[in-house]
Amino acid sequence: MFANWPWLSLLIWLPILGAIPVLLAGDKRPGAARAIAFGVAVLTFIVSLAMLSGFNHAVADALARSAPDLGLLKNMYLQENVLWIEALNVRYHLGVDGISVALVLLTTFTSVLVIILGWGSVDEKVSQYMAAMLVLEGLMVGVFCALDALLFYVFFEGMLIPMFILIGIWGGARRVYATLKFFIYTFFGSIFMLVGLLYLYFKTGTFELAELAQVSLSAQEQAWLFFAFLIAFAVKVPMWPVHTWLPDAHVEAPTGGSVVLAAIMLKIGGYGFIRFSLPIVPDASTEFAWLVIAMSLIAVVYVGYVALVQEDMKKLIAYSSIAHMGFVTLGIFISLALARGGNANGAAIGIQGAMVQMISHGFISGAMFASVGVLYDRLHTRMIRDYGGVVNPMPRFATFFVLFAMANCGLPGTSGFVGEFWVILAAFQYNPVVGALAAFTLIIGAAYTLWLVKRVIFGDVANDKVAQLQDMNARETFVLATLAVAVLLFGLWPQPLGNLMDAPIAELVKHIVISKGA
Amino acid sequence: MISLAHFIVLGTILFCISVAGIFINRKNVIVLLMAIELMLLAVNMNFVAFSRYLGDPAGQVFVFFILTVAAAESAIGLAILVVLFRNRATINVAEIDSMKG
Amino acid sequence: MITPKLILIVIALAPLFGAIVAGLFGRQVGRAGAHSVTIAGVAVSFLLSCYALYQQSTGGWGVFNENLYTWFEIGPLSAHVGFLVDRLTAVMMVVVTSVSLLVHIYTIGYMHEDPGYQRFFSYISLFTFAMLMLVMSNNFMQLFFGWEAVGLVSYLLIGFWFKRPTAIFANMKAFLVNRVGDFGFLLGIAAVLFWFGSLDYAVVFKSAEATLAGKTLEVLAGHQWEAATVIGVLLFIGAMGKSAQVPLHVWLPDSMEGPTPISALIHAATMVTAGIFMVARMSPLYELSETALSFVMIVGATTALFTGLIGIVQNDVKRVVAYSTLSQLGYMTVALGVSAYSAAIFHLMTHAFFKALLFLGAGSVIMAMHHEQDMRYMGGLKKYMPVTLITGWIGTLALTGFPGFSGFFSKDAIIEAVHASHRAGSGYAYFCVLIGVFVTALYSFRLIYMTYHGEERFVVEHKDHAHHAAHADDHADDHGHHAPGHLEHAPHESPWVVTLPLILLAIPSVIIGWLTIGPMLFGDYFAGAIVVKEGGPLAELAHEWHGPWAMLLHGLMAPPFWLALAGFAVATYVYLFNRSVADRAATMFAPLYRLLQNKYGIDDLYLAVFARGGLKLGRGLWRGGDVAVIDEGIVNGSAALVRGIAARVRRVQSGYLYHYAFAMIMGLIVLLAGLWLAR
Amino acid sequence: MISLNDILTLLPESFLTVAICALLLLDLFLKPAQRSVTHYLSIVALAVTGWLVLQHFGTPTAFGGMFVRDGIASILKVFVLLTSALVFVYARPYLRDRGLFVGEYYVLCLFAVLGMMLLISAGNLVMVYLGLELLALSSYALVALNRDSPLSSEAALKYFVLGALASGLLLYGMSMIYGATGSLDLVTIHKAAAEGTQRGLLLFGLVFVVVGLAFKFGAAPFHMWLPDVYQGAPTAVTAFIGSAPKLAAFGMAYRLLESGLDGVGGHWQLMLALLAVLSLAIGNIAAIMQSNLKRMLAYSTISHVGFLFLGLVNGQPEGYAAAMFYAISYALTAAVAFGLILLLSRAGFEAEEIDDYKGLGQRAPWYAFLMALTMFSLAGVPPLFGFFGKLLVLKAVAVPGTLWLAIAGAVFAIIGIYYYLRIVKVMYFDDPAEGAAAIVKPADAPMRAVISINALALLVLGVTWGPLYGWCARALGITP
Repeated sequence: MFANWPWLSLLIWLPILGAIPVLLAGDKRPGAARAIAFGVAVLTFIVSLAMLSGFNHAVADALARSAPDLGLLKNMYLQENVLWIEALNVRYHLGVDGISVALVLLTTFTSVLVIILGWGSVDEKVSQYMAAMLVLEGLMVGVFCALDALLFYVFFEGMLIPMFILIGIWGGARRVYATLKFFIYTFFGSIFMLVGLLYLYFKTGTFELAELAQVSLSAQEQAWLFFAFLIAFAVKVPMWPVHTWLPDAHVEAPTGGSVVLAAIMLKIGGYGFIRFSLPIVPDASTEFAWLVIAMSLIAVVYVGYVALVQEDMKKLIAYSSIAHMGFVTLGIFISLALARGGNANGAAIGIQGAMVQMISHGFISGAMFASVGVLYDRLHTRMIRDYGGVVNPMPRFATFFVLFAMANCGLPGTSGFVGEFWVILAAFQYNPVVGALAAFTLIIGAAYTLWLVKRVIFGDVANDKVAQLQDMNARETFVLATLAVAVLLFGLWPQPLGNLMDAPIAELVKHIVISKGA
Repeated sequence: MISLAHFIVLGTILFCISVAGIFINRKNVIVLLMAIELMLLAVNMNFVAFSRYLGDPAGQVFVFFILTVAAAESAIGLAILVVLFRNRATINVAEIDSMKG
Repeated sequence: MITPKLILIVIALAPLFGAIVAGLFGRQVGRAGAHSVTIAGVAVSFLLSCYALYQQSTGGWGVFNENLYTWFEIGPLSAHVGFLVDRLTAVMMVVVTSVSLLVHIYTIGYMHEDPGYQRFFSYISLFTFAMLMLVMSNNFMQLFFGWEAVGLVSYLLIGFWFKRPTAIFANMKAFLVNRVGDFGFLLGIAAVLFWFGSLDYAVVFKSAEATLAGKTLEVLAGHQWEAATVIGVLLFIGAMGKSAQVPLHVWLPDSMEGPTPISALIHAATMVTAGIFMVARMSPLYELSETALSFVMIVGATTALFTGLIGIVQNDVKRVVAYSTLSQLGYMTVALGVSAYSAAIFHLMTHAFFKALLFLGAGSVIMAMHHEQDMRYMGGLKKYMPVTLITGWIGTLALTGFPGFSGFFSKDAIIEAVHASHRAGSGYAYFCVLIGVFVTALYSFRLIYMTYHGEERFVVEHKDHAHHAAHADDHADDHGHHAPGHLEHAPHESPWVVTLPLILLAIPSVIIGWLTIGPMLFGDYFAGAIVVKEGGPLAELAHEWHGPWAMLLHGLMAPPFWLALAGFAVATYVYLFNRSVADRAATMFAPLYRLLQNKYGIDDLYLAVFARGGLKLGRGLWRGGDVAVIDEGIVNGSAALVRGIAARVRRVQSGYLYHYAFAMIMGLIVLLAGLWLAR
Repeated sequence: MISLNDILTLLPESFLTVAICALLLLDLFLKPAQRSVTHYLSIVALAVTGWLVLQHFGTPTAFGGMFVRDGIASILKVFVLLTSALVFVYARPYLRDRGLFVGEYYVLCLFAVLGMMLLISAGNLVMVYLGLELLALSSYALVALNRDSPLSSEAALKYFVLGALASGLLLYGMSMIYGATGSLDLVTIHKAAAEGTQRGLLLFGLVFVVVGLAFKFGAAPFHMWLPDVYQGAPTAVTAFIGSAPKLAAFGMAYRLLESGLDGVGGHWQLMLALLAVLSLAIGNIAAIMQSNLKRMLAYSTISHVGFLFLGLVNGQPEGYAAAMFYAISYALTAAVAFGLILLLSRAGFEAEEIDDYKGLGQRAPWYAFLMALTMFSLAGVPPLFGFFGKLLVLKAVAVPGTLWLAIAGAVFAIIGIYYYLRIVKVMYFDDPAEGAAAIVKPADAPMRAVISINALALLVLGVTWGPLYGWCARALGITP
């Protein structure tokens, strides 16, 4: 019975509309604003869990009825399909498959934690902060549910506004530069995608993703469209060399903003590749796979080295995010190349790896930023040199931090290992040298992470301020502990993720081997 | 024999003079108004010539409208001029540049 | 219902249980509770391991190979937690649990003042669990899990005293160097998956020959590499990291910053031998590639000799033992390289006992010396600590291969195997292992003489008792803040919890070789677990095998014995009777001495190239690439460009009416001209 | 002969004419304190006219084709009337504060509206000219409304001279077209142009007509008047000439280019493409450096004209519909933008410098929010109204052949986003300047309500723009 509910609309609009009472509570009553925002976020998370169960029912139903396989992107569940703009045949078309469900759950889950994180660390304009977060949450869920390209674009761009505000108002010293850079960079990327989508509309008369995936396009058209998509998603991921907005944005953003940015927003880039580039322009994607693979490897190696020398903790983690997201793009495009080479198993491993890496990076980078936030709230500095020996006053915090650092190094048993491992496995099958360069992250990733740990956590107490640090309070502990559980859970038991994403990935792999040249 | 072409050329010459008057003149706003009048007259010349040539009275009717509007336009132009002079104590075009960039 | 499966699960999980209790509930259970529960866990594990070994040896169980838990089964890829227990595994399990048990007991004494007591017990129990998972694994994935988990615990334990800058440097170094090994190891696993499509030992080993035959890999254009070689070398790179083979050996000496019990357990007896075990376990794969084995042999031989040489010039008692460990690991690796896998395992086993003994003995000395580790401030300890002295001698004799001691059998077997090998490079290897014997004897007896014999080179200052009590509190935090060689009270023998493990380790150090060499090396004890192609060196030696007595007699006439004797003689003369010779030698061969002192400059080289070079590279890429080119150049540059254009465009809007009109007319003319042109 | 039908068809315009004259007379008898009567009656007049427009009395054409009343005309007129009414509401407090609350403002505006309506419905070059001049002459006078302001009078002069020049050029072009086609009637011209007689003369005239149009729109390089006029005119007037006339200009362009000169479409399309790119470039780039908000909005207008032209360059009904939609969205958005400036200004304080908006997010969060919505809409960020206008015009050119225009539009949109964001940045991320007070002006409740609705409409229409676009599309004969 749950399968028929409009779960997805509920998930999108509940937080967005929930922002209104939060705003009405006003900045003068921060307690009320926080409480309402928390309630809305938790409710949304609960609804998303219900959505998961509805999704599982729907899948089971479909299997029971042995519903005919409709092909890529049509195999979506919990669909809602309403004509939005008749004249342009734009549809309010929502639907999820396993990939989307995983990301939606990541979004709703992270949002709850972000609200809790903002509880203590945001004192100014609380209601606006909370409202912006909720609106952002709704829009992000929308991105992962949209099956209409234009609807996707609307959510995709709409997200920029609350994030712009979040960084700009509650950010650090250079927040204006950072937020403008963030906005313009992302806008720069996406507007070309819009032109590409409009061209596709000209070709097909529809924005329906499933239909766009079927349309045949000449090699030249595909090439143009590929680059239009590439710019949009490469900026979002972000891939080298269009990554420089991320360190600035992360450094200046408030903790909650950083967490959302790292944990969810970056994923939209990878998700975009899977939803747009691969199905719509598979031939051009294959042709230029080498380019994306090269950019990803640069992200792993080059950005790894850059991360090594950062003096600002958040910047370091931001660069580490870029390096780790390199695995996402690497996995996706290696899979494409493998699939075209007839290695369907390798391809599936690669995309699975990329997806698991997305989810896992969501937890790990979120946790890392949350951890830095804990320190920042106490000493109001993010500079590594201002810390040292934090383990002495804050043993509990140190334990978590080391755990997350280890996850960031991709230690087996944490979720960080699974995705990277699979991508390396796939990369090796593509080309051993590529595999080796990807595996280089084992060394460089460990180097920058452990050096950070060494300088911040270990050692003797560096100065008086560190000596007076208080260990985490219950709220902070809750957030970090939750993330720690997630990191370990998916490290030791990645099966649920696999179950969710297996079918759509198999479908995708089947689809991308078919050339669509016209 | 004076042909249509002659009239058109005359109209064009008048038009060019008036246009030149507008952007070459750097002294006096009054000259601008005169140039505008001249321009409209050039246009009128064209209309009348074409009308005659085509045997269609509509063009000449248009000329009447243009003349009427030109009168109104001059009136407004002069009014603006008066206001400007009251405010700035100058009608030198080269001095009217307080807004730029 | 007690099945082998249940027993094996208990073996693995008992230490984990102890670790969890001590780690998470350390405060609740208290110190005694923490050590009781962890020791109990490991003891259970040890006893059951012995039972498993017994069952394996008598054939009661047969080979146990079963998946217990599906880690994931996603798409084409599946991974399991499963046990493969055969005789090889069983031997390793007993070695691991026995040493671990003794180290647990020893720790009670060694760490009794430390505030991180419970944490320490939790870590070493956790280590035992991880190590067991590693050796009991039946697939590559779990092997890698265990591999990384022991690495993690090693990291945590080396940095156990996290306030010491050297300790936290050493643990990072250890982790990173190991990561270089893991880099190869992971790629090796990827290669295995690539060719076999499975990560299960049984599947891989069964089809190894058939699958890899004729397969090559074009890594760089034009260079075809044999599949078996690629896999072998890549996996061995992992082993080089974990088992500290040249050039990835640099972390092991530094790891001595950790407390001594873990030096014995992790950095001598068990974890560092994981690489040896792994190669032995992979023997079906390695046997397919001569090249890979040659590589293994040469790396091992190099390690065996050259790290031993460094040991001669070290003054830190633990570092001497550490370099000795490196050298002995080299011996094991050489054995692997000549296909004498069982000799490697045999040496691994004997080494585990006598090296743990030596480390724990060193720890006992260090305790007596109040955490002074420099041998130049020791000497003459024999009268203070008899048990330590005797067990120390036993360990040293075993190490140097004194005929009859366990080390003799295992080391001689390796040297003979190398001698018998015809593999490319075996001549070099033979030279290295022979000279190594001399070197081993030299540094081992040097250590014995400098610590236990000769005159006392420390001063005992009797301070008032109250002062001492005040110091006891922060004793563990800042060890050795006295002037070197100054003790607050005279050294004394360690408590029974320390000496008991020493004694218990001394026993196998003496006898285990005698007892087990027959079946392990020359029998078919490891048949099925270790695969050797026809005509391996051990098979050749087996023809001449006439029992331990015969070997003993033969050993007395073989070069290794005389070389060891020479080493002993030199050490005795120099370090017991005429110490000035050592100093004179140092000045006479100053360049050589400095080379050894600087550890051949490898550490410095790594620091300069990889650490500082990496930082320089990172800074260059950051400042040059990210900041200068991308940010300042392209991003801000295009913004500045737009602004620049804007400033110019603004000027066009001059405010003059005639300019405006002119612009309009120009626009008109341009349009007309365009129309004209486009006619 | 003039029939009843003609009168009925022209009923809205006729009514408005009568109403204006009546107001003019009435206003003479009103004391200054009673000026609100004029205000409200003007709005009522606009409302009634709007109602009449929607009633569709009479026939599609009147006066022998001089006057056209089709779907396009109705839509444009409705929005002209609507935006004018909005501007009236927003202008009242401003005018009152400055002693400009006079009948002339309303009467002149209403005459301009009348001119616009005639222009939109023109079926003949004479009608185009008369409508245009009625609009233009009223506008000149409006700009000079504040007789004591040097800037206003300077702006008025520039506007007047350049406007007259543009009219002259337009007329000159019309005369050539007349000569080439032998008719002033757009339908006849359309036929003649399609047949291709006197092509040279026709094209010669076409260039002048396009220039005249471009001036009216404010497309570069015929845009020079626009920044000065926007800045110099009283904000209440800027609000008026900055919003509704864009709709009329679209109507004029549609009549002249589509109804009249479709036959030479290839030529004017190329010219418009050139003007579009130039406008996009100059508008967006010059706007970056502005410190005066009105001036910045002027340059932003130029860039929007560039976008609007993108809809016209392919000469396809979808493109016209897109351009029309764009004009409507722009007019509604511009009305809010200027309305907010009007709202925030007070006696002696124009609120037109960008720095005046520092910290508005703290001082007046609601209005800052509305302003932010407006800016994001102008910038074209979904899900706001402005985005969909851009979407539609980009869609019109995102076809093989003109794809480069779409890409150019995209590139300049990126540059453009910067200065809109700057306003948001100033309002939210900067602290209030020393001594900047919160809004002190006594509440003008209707204005506050209307402007809030108007601004929120940008958000609501962003989600529900389908029917509006459908209306435009239907008017242009597109069947979905």
